[in-house]
Amino acid sequence: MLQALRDTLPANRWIRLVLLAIVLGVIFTPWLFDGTRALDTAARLSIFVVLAASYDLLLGFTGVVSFAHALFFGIGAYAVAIAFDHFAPGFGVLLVAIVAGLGVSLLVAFIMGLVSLRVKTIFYAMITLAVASAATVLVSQLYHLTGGEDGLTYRIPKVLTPAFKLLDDKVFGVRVNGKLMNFYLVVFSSIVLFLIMVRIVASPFGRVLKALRENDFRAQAIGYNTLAYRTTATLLSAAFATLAGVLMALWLRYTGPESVLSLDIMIDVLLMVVIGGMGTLYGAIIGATVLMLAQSYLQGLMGNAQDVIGGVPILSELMAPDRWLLWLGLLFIASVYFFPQGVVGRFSGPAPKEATT
Amino acid sequence: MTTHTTTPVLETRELSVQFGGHVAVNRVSCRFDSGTLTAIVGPNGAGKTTYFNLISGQLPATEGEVRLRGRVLGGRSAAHRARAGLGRAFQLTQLFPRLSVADNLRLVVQAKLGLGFRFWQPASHLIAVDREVEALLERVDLAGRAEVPASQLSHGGQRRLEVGMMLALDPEVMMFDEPTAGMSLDEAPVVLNLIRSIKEAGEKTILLVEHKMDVIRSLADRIIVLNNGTLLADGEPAEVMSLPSVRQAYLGESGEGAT
Amino acid sequence: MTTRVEPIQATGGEPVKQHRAWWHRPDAQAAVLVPALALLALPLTGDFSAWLTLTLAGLAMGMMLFIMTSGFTLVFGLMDVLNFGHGAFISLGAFFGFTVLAGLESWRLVDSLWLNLLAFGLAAVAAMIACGLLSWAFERVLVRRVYGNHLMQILITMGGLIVAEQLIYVFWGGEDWPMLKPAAFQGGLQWGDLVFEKYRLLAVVLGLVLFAALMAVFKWTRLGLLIRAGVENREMVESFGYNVRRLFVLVFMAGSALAAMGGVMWGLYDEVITAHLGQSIMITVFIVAIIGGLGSIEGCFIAALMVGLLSNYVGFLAPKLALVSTIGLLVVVLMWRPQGLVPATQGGQ
Amino acid sequence: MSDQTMQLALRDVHTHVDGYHILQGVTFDVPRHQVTMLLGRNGVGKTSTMRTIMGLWPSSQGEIRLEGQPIHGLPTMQVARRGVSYVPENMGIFASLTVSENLRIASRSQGLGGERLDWILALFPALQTFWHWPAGNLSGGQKQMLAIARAVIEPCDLLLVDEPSKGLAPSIIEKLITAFRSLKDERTTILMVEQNMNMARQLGDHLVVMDDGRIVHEGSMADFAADPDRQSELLGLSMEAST
Amino acid sequence: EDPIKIAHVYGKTGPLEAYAKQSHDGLMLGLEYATGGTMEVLGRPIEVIEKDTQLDPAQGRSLLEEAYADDEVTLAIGPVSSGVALAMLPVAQEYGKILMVEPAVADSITGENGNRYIFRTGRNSSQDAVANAVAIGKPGVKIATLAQDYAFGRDGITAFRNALEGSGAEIVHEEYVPTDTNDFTAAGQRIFDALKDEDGEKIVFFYWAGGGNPMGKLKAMNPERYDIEFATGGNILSALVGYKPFVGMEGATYYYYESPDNDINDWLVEQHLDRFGTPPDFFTAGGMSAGIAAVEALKRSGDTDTEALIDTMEGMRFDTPKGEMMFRAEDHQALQSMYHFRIKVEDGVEWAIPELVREIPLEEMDIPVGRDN
Ligand SMILES: Nc1ncnc2c1ncn2[C@@H]1O[C@H](COP(=O)(O)OP(=O)(O)OP(=O)(O)O)[C@@H](O)[C@H]1O
Ligand SMILES: Nc1ncnc2c1ncn2[C@@H]1O[C@H](COP(=O)(O)OP(=O)(O)OP(=O)(O)O)[C@@H](O)[C@H]1O
Ligand SMILES: [Mg+2]
Ligand SMILES: [Mg+2]
Repeated sequence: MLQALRDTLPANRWIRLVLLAIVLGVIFTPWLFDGTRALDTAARLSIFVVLAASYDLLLGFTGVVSFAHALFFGIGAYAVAIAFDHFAPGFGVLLVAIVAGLGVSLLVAFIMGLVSLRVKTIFYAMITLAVASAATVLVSQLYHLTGGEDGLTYRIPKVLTPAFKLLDDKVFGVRVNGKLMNFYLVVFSSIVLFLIMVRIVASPFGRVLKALRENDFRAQAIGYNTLAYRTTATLLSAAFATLAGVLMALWLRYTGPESVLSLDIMIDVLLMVVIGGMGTLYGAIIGATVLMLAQSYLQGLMGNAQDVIGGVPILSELMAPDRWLLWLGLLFIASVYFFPQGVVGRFSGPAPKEATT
Repeated sequence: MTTHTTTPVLETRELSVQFGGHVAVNRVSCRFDSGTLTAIVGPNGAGKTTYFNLISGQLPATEGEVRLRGRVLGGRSAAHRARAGLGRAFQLTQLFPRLSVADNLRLVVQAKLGLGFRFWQPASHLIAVDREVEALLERVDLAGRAEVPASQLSHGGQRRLEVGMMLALDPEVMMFDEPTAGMSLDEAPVVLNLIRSIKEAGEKTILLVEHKMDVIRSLADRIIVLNNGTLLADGEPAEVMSLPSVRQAYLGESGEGAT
Repeated sequence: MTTRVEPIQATGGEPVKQHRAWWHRPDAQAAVLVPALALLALPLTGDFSAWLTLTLAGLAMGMMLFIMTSGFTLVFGLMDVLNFGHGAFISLGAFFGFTVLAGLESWRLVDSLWLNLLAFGLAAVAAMIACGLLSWAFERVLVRRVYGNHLMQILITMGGLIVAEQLIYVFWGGEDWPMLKPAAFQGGLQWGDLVFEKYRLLAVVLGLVLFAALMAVFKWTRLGLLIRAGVENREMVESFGYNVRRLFVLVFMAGSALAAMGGVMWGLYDEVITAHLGQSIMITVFIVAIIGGLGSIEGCFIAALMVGLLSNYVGFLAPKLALVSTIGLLVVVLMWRPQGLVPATQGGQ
Repeated sequence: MSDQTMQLALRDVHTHVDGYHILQGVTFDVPRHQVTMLLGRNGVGKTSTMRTIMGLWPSSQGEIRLEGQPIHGLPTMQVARRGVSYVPENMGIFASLTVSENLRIASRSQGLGGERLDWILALFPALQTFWHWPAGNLSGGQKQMLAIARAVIEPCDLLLVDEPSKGLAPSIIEKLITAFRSLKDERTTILMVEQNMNMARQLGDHLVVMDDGRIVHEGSMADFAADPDRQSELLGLSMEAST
Repeated sequence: EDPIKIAHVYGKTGPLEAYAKQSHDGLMLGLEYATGGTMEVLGRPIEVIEKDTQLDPAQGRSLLEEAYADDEVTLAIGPVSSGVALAMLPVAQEYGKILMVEPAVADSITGENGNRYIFRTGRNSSQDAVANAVAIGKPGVKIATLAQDYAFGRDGITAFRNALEGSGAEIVHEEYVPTDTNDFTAAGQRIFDALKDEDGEKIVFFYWAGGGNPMGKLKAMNPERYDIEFATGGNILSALVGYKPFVGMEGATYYYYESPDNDINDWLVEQHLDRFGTPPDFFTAGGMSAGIAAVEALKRSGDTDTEALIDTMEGMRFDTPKGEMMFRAEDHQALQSMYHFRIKVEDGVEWAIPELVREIPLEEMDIPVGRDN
């Protein structure tokens, strides 16, 4: 594992420090920050790191642009949601749901993988966009199963809810209850999933993926069955996204099209990967952090800014908290302007390899 | 020297391909034996590269078949053929431009050893691969530039890497498509000497497309001439080159051409 | 050693003909699908007047889709730029048109076809000019940096789309604005059991004119050629002494102006406009563009008509399937022709 | 004085690309109505010199004069409009356009035709054969022919050609030599990069040799061809040895 | 004194921005009216904390948690979208605090998905459907319905059909189309085919949310040639502009500022015109009702304790711009009047006016009980 980390970690010391800070910050959130919002942001941050990294596996490592990645996230979440909606919430049911979700995801990914081989990249990107939008409509039409637009609200195993008290006393000022258990279940699962992806990327398989992205034609000519590699990468990336969806469903205790399937989520993930740096995997951590913090706290900051600016007519209108999306749009643009290779790509190349000669 | 009684390493039978109304390769039948170097010559657009494409599977043939050690390759993919022992260096350089020179070679060696589907072991633990890559870098004179992205090599360097990637695959049949095109007087010999040493080892079947007559004369055991997709002539270099039809089609009126 | 010698064929001579009979051409084959689809639907529908109503309405809807998609296709086909911001220009076009029409309220309401048309025309032209100018800035600031990189194009134009939409909120507010049709285009024409919405007649005329104009520009001028060449190898076109920069800007502005016209048409059709109008229509625009072959004007036209017709027939015969009808069409077409109905370029490597 | 006989003059030209200092003070002249050969090993900066003249890469220092007028700093299209044609090293074919469209772009007039076209088609009959084909499907050598045809379809004052013989069959090279000769007879000035020494020797009047981003030799081709020692010193091998 | 905190958790940004603003303005006016302008109750100032769900249920949920746990609000109000509301419901139960839903409409909020901490001042889908059934359901009337093919559309039509029972009117055709439909020719053709040969009064009832404007598009197919008329519910003012071609159309609405006849509404209209230059709109009235309900509940229970508040509010009757409302004890849904209207057009008024035909009092509507707390 250490070797895999050594091979893939960005070389730049500052980037490494930032990554470490983020990981520690998330793990110790209950002690470092007050309030439910911080805990929620940290949990969702870890889930999105997994989702964005799994998307990077597809986009950054195989060069496949897909807008249907949130679909797999959604399948994972809905599998859990539907299971808990129909059966008493328990870990057995959860396991069955995970297996079922993975099954469906892999099937869908396999079919989409086959399509992706038949059409040009850019066609594929737009087809997936259409498929993603059809999926949301499908979810709304199958409302008996999915709860439609309104989504599903369900109970989760009691040990993961605030009602479950593990210790009676607070530990350094933090209540140790089911919610905290849930938080750590999410955070540590995310870390494990991320590390598995790191290993895959550092493996010979990961190396082939990079080759496919660079020159598919050449990779074939030296004997790689590009079809098999692409499909495997698509399946892997779908599987990780599905598992991220499972964590999301557990954490939110609600699953609906807006929170796990919408195009907005897809675009957020795309932006996370791009801001962080495509093909770096670690970029997902930085990208997800930037975006989650922006979503959770940008409005508040803008409100403060507006108070300062006060009466300046147009400017204060632009600074109004209601216009936070405007600034998100500018973030898109800025990321392409200033970090076309992403933060990680910009500030550091890959780690230096052992000298060959 | 060619005895047609034994199975040749590589054989094409009535191999043809059409694009629209244009027949680019027209019923070409040919056998290639182990340890020989066959030069393929012909005017531009004669179908040399296309012939290679048909053999190595980059293009599907409209008719005819390719046999490797007697086995028909049929609709096998390029990847399959590469694994079966058909190696190829391209006329237009095909590299992994943003990967380092060493990584370009590592990928090939890894492919040869069939290590691609390992998900768990760190790639940097493949010591055997690295050792082989070091040797290769020496052979193509790129040892000093191992960690440079391939795209930053000069034209000559990229051509050498292109050849090096085929060597790394160590295939039974090696096909070179104008390996020295655009190389300067001092660089071309590096590649040519490399080809010569492979030939002298006597284990491989080499196909070489070249326009430079001096190169052909010094390397080839046999020449086949393609013109308009058809096999025009096939034989020993001196003999073929003296045929009037070949001189007219290929070398130009003055015979020797401006090589 | 045997030496075979075969007769030489000259390399020169007559050009090699590719099969060029009209029924072999992909655009002709695709064009046949439109009447074929209509004829197929006739026995299924059963009732002739219902069929005619659906067919005419579908064709007209197709024309409207064509107007909205043409600019997107144009920009992609010529410049290889995937402009998600197209949706923003559809929205902006609708809002500019709306603002102008609001000023011309009396002309819009008066019972005179010509004044109505004038009001509509002014609104459309103003919207096109305004969006054309805005897109100039859009190109300069955003698109210019990302030529040749689809992913970056998607991101940066998506950012542009969000910003533009938010600016609509800033300047026009978040309400749904009613944008009523000119008096002469309200209601329908009627012959017996057959009705045809008057407004759709306008869409048909405009769509046909636009199609003819675009085809003419590309068949009879070198513009299309230069821009396609410029996308492939910009340095080379400059080496022939052309100002590729300016050509690109012009095409981009034209594409956005078409979007604006589409926005005005759509706003008046829906009679309500919102800031996310463009975004909500973009998926349909994409689907039409892909079916058509991303970049081919003929393909776009045929695809738009097919989408218009199909959604009407399916909506009538099996409403449950209406949702999947266009996506189904997309899948079927791409299985048949992975590059779309009329592949934009038939060469490439 | 030299402006009278020199079509193009470079004085201490420096070019930086991506932070690399590629041209490090290039100075040479291209005499009017002659063929000037630019020789040198791989990677010494020949192509870079051509690109700098064309304005495709900006020079960071020094001056380039065409007919006595400074052209450094001008955008490519302006340089082209002053009568400079260019055949780049990678040929710059528009792969998705047909052969005829490729030529149509290069020609100023609306239609294609006339004597000049006939001359070109006689030179490269393959172009006629594949007239309506996407140029991307041409063979390597056919692409090279198209690139040259495109550059000369309109008469030009100065023709820059980067390795025209690369990948061409001997018979075509011979035709090329004839073609360049007739262009020279039409009073076109030619600056050519070549690795094919035979061709260089047959065509060249004037000669410039580069090494490491600088000019190391300038003189007449005839003198150079007669001096094998100098050849192996500058090019690594004598020109004879290469045939 | 410590302020009494109320959170307004709603979709301030996103496609429903316009509704959100109305709702918030209404809420603030409601608080002001109910406290007599002092913004104080029980001797403590009221502090309203705004939170933007961005129409994301996950956000809504976490914001509501934040409001209850960190801001320690007494009660929360909102949101606009039903999806967000449904996600928020369990949070109220977990924290044991009140969530007053306004203006999300899904029946299940005060139905199977609700809990005893949920109250709703806004109308639910059934109320809309039933009111319309009362307004247009006369003997001999033949009705075709057009709705979106998802839960909201299908549930609404079911409630409408149930409410029509016994009225003598008959539904002859139900048409459902995908939510994103914008060409209605096919749907129109099917509906006209179903209705044209019927006798008597023929009505198409539109039950529609969001864009697409089906009425305008069916109108362009000349329904008058078969004597077919249209009916639908009310809408916000800017959407009423689109009703102009439908002079004489009838239906039932939740609110139009000229319809109610009471002092509170007069105050609201006057204040709104004064402060914003426009009359109060569809969602303004609901927001105000929520504000009034909150203050009344606090006043009457004299306490900020949740249990005390629930006790007070169950069965509580209170006055709003829509007249008297009553929180039904079983499901905490506020029963309220609706307004039967007929469209007319007047010069100088930008929108079509839904002129009041008759107020449908709450007793007249039999709204299914969602749950029994
Ligand atoms: N994909 C293709 N589609 C259509 N025509 C093709 C295609 N590939 C090659 N051709 C045509 O087939 C003929 C043979 O081309 P090929 O590249 O094999 O020539 P070559 O002998 O390698 O020439 P050169 O020496 O110039 O490289 C050419 O006329 C070319 O135009
Ligand atoms: N885009 C680039 N970025 C960085 N370095 C470059 C770039 N292009 C070329 N170089 C470097 O500049 C130097 C000169 O290159 P140039 O192509 O001008 O050489 P050349 O003399 O034309 O060589 P050849 O005979 O191989 O064509 C080379 O060392 C090359 O590696
Ligand atoms: Mg070739
Ligand atoms: Mg060069």
